[in-house]
Amino acid sequence: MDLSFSAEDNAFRHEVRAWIRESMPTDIAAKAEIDAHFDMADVMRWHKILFARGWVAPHWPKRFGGPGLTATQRFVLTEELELAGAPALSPFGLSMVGPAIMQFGTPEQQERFLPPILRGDEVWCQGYSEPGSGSDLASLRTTARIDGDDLIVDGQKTWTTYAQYADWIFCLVRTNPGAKKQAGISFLLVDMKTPGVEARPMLTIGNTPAFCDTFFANVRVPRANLIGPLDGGWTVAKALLGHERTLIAAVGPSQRMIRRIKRIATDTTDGGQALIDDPAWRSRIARLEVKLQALQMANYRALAGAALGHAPGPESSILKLRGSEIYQQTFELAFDLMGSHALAWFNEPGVIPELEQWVASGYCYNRATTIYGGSNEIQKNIIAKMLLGLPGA
Amino acid sequence: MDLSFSAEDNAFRHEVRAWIRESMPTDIAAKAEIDAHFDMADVMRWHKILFARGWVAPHWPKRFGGPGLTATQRFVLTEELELAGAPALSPFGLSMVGPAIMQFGTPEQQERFLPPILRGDEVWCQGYSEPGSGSDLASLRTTARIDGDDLIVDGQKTWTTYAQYADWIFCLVRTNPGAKKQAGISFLLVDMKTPGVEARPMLTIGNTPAFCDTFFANVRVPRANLIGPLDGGWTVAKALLGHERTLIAAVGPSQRMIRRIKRIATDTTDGGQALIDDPAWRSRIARLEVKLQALQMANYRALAGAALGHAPGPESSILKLRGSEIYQQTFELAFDLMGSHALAWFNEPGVIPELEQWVASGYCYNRATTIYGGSNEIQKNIIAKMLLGLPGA
Amino acid sequence: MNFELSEEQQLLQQNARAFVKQRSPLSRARKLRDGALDRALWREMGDLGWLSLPFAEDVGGFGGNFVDVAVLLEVFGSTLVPEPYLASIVLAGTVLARAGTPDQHQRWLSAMMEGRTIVALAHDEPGHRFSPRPHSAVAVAVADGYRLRGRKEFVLGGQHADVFVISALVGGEPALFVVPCGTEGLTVRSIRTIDGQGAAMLEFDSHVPSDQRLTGGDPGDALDRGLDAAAAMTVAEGLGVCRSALELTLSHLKTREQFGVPIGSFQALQHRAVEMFVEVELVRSILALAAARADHDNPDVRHHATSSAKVQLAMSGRFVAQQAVQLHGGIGITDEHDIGLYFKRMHALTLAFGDEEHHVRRFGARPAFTDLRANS
Amino acid sequence: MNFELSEEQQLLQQNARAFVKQRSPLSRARKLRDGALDRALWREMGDLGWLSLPFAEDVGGFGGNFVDVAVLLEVFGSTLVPEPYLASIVLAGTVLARAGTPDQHQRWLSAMMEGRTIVALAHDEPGHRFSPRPHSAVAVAVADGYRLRGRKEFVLGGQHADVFVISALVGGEPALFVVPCGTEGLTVRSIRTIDGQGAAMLEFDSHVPSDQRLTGGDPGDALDRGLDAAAAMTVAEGLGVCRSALELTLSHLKTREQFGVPIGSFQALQHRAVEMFVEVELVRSILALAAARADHDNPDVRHHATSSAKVQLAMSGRFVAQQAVQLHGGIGITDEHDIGLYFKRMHALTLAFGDEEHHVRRFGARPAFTDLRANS
Repeated sequence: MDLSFSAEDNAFRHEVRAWIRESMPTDIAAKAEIDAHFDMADVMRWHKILFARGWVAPHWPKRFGGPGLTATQRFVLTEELELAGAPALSPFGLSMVGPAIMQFGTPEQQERFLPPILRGDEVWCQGYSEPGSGSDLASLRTTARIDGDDLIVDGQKTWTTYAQYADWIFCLVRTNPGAKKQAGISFLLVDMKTPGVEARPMLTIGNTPAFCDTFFANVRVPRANLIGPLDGGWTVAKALLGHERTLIAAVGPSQRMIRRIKRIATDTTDGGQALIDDPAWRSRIARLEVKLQALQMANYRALAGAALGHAPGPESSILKLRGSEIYQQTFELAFDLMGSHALAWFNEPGVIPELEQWVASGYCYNRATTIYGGSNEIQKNIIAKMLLGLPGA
Repeated sequence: MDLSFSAEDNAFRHEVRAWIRESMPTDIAAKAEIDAHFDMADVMRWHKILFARGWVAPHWPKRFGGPGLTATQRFVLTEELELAGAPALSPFGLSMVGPAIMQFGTPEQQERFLPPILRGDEVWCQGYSEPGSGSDLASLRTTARIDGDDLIVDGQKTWTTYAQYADWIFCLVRTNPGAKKQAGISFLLVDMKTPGVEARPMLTIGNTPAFCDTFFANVRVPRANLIGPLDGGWTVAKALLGHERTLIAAVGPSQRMIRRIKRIATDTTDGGQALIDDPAWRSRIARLEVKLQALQMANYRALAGAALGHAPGPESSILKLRGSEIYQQTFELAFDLMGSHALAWFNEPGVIPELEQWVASGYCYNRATTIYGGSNEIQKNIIAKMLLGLPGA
Repeated sequence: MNFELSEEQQLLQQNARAFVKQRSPLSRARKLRDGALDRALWREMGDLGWLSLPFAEDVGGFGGNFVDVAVLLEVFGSTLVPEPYLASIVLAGTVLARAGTPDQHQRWLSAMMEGRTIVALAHDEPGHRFSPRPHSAVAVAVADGYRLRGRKEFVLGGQHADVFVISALVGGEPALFVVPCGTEGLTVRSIRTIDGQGAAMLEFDSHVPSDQRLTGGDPGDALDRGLDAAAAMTVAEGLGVCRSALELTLSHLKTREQFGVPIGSFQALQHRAVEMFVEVELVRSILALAAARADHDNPDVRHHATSSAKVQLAMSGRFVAQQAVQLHGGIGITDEHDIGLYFKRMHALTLAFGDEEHHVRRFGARPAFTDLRANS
Repeated sequence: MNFELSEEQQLLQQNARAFVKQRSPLSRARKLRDGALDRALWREMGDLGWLSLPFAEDVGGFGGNFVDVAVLLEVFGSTLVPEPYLASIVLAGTVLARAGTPDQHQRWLSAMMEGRTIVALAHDEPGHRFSPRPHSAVAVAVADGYRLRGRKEFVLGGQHADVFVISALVGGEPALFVVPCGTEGLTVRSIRTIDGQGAAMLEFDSHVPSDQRLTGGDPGDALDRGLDAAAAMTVAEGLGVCRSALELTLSHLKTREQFGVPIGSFQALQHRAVEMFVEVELVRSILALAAARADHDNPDVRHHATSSAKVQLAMSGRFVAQQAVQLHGGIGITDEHDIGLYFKRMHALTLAFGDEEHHVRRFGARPAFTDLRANS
């Protein structure tokens, strides 16, 4: 057992850190400093900067344009980006449909779709969930019926994050209504500019633009946009879900929040005493930092296992569960430290310190972290059955 | 709405309080002072003292020897006894089989069994749970087959608290193995001195004698000892379970524990500072006291409703759930305040202060409070279905 | 001991329920987020006697008590009625009533009770968490009155106020001044708040005539009582909020299907709903204590009741709000769904007039907390 | 970065597992509660090299590290091996090794590593919660040595000890003395503890020869390091305890039937078991940090690792222990069932060498905790 990184990996870390310092535009760095919400323009600008450096898709194979980093380097890169508060790139192209096209797409599809994803020229979104099917994904009702060389799509998708900005959406659609639940589903790519597609953006309870309802009315899509065989979309979807879970341990963002918490606690006084010097507040911060430290070690275990080529072990399944909870707890603690300031809604310049401005909003919209990516309840069902071998109900 | 007690009730409270002060034997009072474990001799001695005063069965109707108190007076009496730390009387005769015999027994049975319960001449225990049937009571397997005027009982009961001291046990036995679960069960009284009955006492994890396994091998019991009709025991059992739940809100015992916690926190110093003057410990005590205060108000609501003749409302169902949890939390906090002292097992005179001596033991055995009387998980199932109307699985 | 509502209180409850159903259902709260006050509705509340409910008859009030107010506010909470009842009537009103002279009552309290004037209390200052006393706002005697200088934060209802009651130190002791909106040197900045009900930030360097200093009672005591009353009534409104959040959630659990069954049939979700229910019942129980003791003359008894209720609301209310969103799943995160409105109002209520940490400390700082003779 | 055990560590793990299965299964822990030590088994551990595992080769040790010790202690925890490895080898041994001269190592450490002598550290004093320093025990120089006076509490392993290492102030500074059992003026009282492993209370007013004062290193540093090592290794043993408690519980959930189905099919119980599992994995994860840093030379780094691990163990271990009993239902409360043994040992481990509150404070008191330059 060895908890240190190799000299090479440490050198790479310093390279990354220095590059971020030099390359991050000042306005983005200013937002990062206070963990403000990044709008889509920020995200895509940062995407292109990373692309120029070759680091936009560390997990892509070299032949598709990946940088050929080791597992540990990939981790170090991600960690440093998170710690720097860099905009989180949209995962829908890079981490979801991209890898799916690599695994299941034809050479033509790979050539058509992968380069624009890498360059950030085309933005993607995900059409999985429907109003009636959240956790029970396979109960989806959006249909695509065959009409010559085309498919005609009708239905509604929800939770289509970034649909208002997206050029393309990848969808699960029911192509065989007669087949059993999972059997009649296909994986289809739809150009968002196709007539009949409409994305209606919604706000979160944190007042951030986040996801859309996306409607399909008689939308004509070429059969060539199917990934995998007709009625064979469930296999593609399952492979893709696996990628999603590891994205949301949120250790780096939580570490940034701990730092922000300490800064708030240092700046906030009560009768002349900084809250960080108050034993009760300091204890609460310390306890949360300890929990995050344990999570970070669990994250490192998963990384180290992956670097050795092990399949993700039980330690990775806890990352989503506790990662999402701890991230929420960091916002809750920051919110509590602010006292009356937490009442202020964001975008009211000068009312409360900049550092606090996005806390209340973040506290609200991050209630989503225990819901999305497979709700924590669903995660527990999976762990109970898959890892603990507990009997079905 | 009026939160005060009437002048009459306050006078009654003072009467009770004064009587307790005068009547409690000094050795029992000394144990009460430190909430030491009362042995059965203490309990029965106190039973007889209460009997002499006429207060041993406040909830019994006058015609069976009850004192004819109002609902509020009964509550005040119970509250004062709890606050004084008086030994808790055995509920099995007074609160369980006694009321069952009143409701379902014949006049002969009432005459035979009720007076000795009241006087404390006969000790009872309960034969419900079996090794294979805890929460799922109706799956019990102890049988009683008819043999002339007798029943022959075979089987095993568990959780038979006080069986090692008991003169009688009331049992649920299967008299009709062919009938469906609840249908073939009878309610039977068995003399513990009958040949073939054996009680094997067990210790709790707090090292207190508490309950037994009780074995029945070819035990001959007169049919006259059936309460209610043959195969009609489930009705009796159900009526009786209702009595049990309200016994365990434990507000009084938790209040005593809060007081003990404050005394421990006052007496325990760290580098010269009493823990009660340390903000973190004081906060923790305050938070727990607040939770208990809310529970006490819920308890008062239930009392006030009962005094008006209302059937127990939703507020009473929370008493068992939170009451058991809060009682456990009081022991946990006392345990934590003790620091290294919590390592000491009890009955080691002079090692730790008397006031702390029973804390670790109590912390251990009171893990039972969320299990017995219908585990908290079962309570939640009941509330979900009965009060919230949530659909069955 | 009796927890039943009187006949009058039952009637008040029925009227209030009918009123909010017709005049201020939840959709109104959504529409009025960050918006202006509907003065006609406020005056209507005055006509119904609601704005004079907690005030003694000798100051022209209805002569009710805080149990009555709790009945009203629980109903207001159930549909998030956006009117500043808590801030204006309960908080500012109590301070005015306690600290004002009969003339001053006549001048400002009467108009407030009729719904003609909105009053807000400005007491919160930077750097002092939930302190009931002024710290850096100062008034100095000048010709014909006082020069009042300072800043006040998060004045609830302040963006609607016609008149402010401002606390400040005079010779190191707390004093209270009535300062109408529009007074020279007074800047009122409206700000948005998480619950959409808004507040104001005040800066002032103004001349205040002598007769606008409240001189009918002890200002420190009036502030303490006002904040206690407001904290207690926050719990009443919070109970209404919790109850609605629980109802919405139960309804979702019963109707939303996944895997072919209502999600409310899953035991883990059932038990979560039960925990929410239990917490709501505990808030309801402790509210009875807080409402009954919100105007108790013994500060230790009053602080015990109001702080314990406020702490319980903070613990229970936040749990209920968070779980309500969680059990709604994805739609619970959208601003379009109503549950988020309850979620945010609940958090504003737990903060208002002292957060959990503040009231835990105050509860533990009471002399009675460490008096071990009391309990046995 | 690598979390895998080395081949040697895997072998150690296999050997230890085989050993406890044959020689010290759980039934032995039950039998030996409050009982005497089995000296033959202890010597056998010495022969296996286990008692010299964490000590440098230049003091005659095996030259291992605390990752090796963690491997061993996790296995010991799994069947509650009652030998005082933590108290004697890890705690007293580290202090002896750090503070002793080569002669003193020869005299006491060698015998300890061979299993011939049991050593215990007496440092805990009344009125100072988990302090690593002496406060009222005092040694005064006299002819040929020192007069050592004071009291020590809860000396773990002390009831079995042949030799004590006792901390005391000399001229206001910490010092350490080796005091054999049987020294005139030393009273050793054996006491029972919740986990059945026992401890001793010491009173002493004894003459101690000069060469029994440890003079090979800084006594304050040695105490701090000994307690850090012990705290870190408590987490290793605690992991073993947690894992066994979880295994027993899962097995119960799978076999115990109610309402005609295994109770492990109920979703609420499944989710509880998952929570237990997650907590065990977190303990396992943080242990890696604590084991690797238990002997780090920078006290801030060492305290960060050991205190965070000890806090996590306290939070997770208690939760796992409580839920294990709860999910066992009635039988879990009986002394006859094994789960209670794990429950009580878990609580003893969370207390030993600093409880949750102590380590939370120590974690927060590190200079690095408030150094905001560190993190970005």
